Amino acid sequence: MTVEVLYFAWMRERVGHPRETVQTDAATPRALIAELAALSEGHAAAFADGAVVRCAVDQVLTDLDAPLGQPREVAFFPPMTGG
Amino acid sequence: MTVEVLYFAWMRERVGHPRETVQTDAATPRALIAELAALSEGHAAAFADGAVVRCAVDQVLTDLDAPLGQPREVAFFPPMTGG
Amino acid sequence: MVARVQALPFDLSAEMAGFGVGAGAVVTFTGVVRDDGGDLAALEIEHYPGMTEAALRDHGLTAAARFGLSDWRIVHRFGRIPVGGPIMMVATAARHRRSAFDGADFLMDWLKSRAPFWKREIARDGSASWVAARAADEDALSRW
Amino acid sequence: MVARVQALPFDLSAEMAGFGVGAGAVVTFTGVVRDDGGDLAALEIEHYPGMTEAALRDHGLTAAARFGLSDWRIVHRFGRIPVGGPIMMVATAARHRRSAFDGADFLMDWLKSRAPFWKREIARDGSASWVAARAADEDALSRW
Repeated sequence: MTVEVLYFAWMRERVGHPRETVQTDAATPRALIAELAALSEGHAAAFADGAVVRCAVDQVLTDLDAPLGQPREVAFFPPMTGG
Repeated sequence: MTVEVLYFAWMRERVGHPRETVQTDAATPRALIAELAALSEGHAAAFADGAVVRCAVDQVLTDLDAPLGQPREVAFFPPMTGG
Repeated sequence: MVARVQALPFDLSAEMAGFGVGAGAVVTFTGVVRDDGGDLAALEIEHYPGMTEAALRDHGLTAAARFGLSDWRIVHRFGRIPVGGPIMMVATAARHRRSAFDGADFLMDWLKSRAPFWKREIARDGSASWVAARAADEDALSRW
Repeated sequence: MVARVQALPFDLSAEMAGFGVGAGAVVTFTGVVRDDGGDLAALEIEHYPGMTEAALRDHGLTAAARFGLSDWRIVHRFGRIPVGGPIMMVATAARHRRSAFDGADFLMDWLKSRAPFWKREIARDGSASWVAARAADEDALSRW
């Protein structure tokens, strides 16, 4: 499937761009991360600490091990710091 | 001693006036209440339910059984309902 | 660091001008005359002139020390206040939100049952009745 | 019942005009850029366009149902905000003060660690560093 992947904050900086279109058959966000981390050194650096990676699937916060389904958009980002 | 006694809210209404000057040797607010309650039917009605009487001695909230000392002003009123 | 008792309405935005400069967190509470059943026309609030402002100020200082407030403000009205009108406000400023929230909460619990104000409800037909103290307010104060 | 994300500053008094009519208790929280050590020039806030407003609205509705809020408002800025500038606000209205306080408190705990915003500190010398999430914020959320 074709998925739009978005990055925010320092993960965006490490990857080097805010979004990209990828082809994937990943079953979970965590499996998608493994594929993305292999794309470049920047990607690897962005995902180096799995403990801090947060994820939204089609703009809904989602656990990294939840079924990915057929999303249009998957976003990865560090823990939020709003308010 | 001479003490200015003040009443508020429905205790003021029952007594019939907002303040009066009394001569007393009461040792505590509770002893002063006993003297005041004997002054009139209105006073008796104001102090009929001792459980709801609150007191300030020289404008500081005070327990009914605390020593009265030599105050200038003693106020009696029902439980406060501010805010 | 302001405690004020007044008959006139207050304006929240005017009260907040210059309030808490340098703080990271500002909390305000405003109490308004609520019409529960459609019968209420106004509240009439009596207070203890002389004692009230001093008591408010003392308690503001207590809250500031206890919760590390960098600024605080208490404004409470007396006299007749129609349904929908503002009764009182507190504002607190602190470095972090927990202090500001707790400071405002504490001030409100105190105001409800220790500040020398008494409310009377004036119905549309002109009849009046004193508001009874709520046990819940006394309980709330025991939290602190 | 308003959730808004914007670059421009907001004005608390303008936000509160007509807010919570009929309620007895109104609470507001305002977050401001605090200068701790004198080195900070501004915050720069990134967000997730598309997701952010929907997430704020969902959570406002959740809080309204849970705490019985008759009105609520969330405004959060993004982009560059200088020291002393307002970052965000929430307002809650309810019949009684406990609901209004708890609703605002709950919304803030959620915003701190679940709303898609990321803060970067811009120092006076131009250097920038992302703000790390605080464990205390995560703990605060677990209260609810």
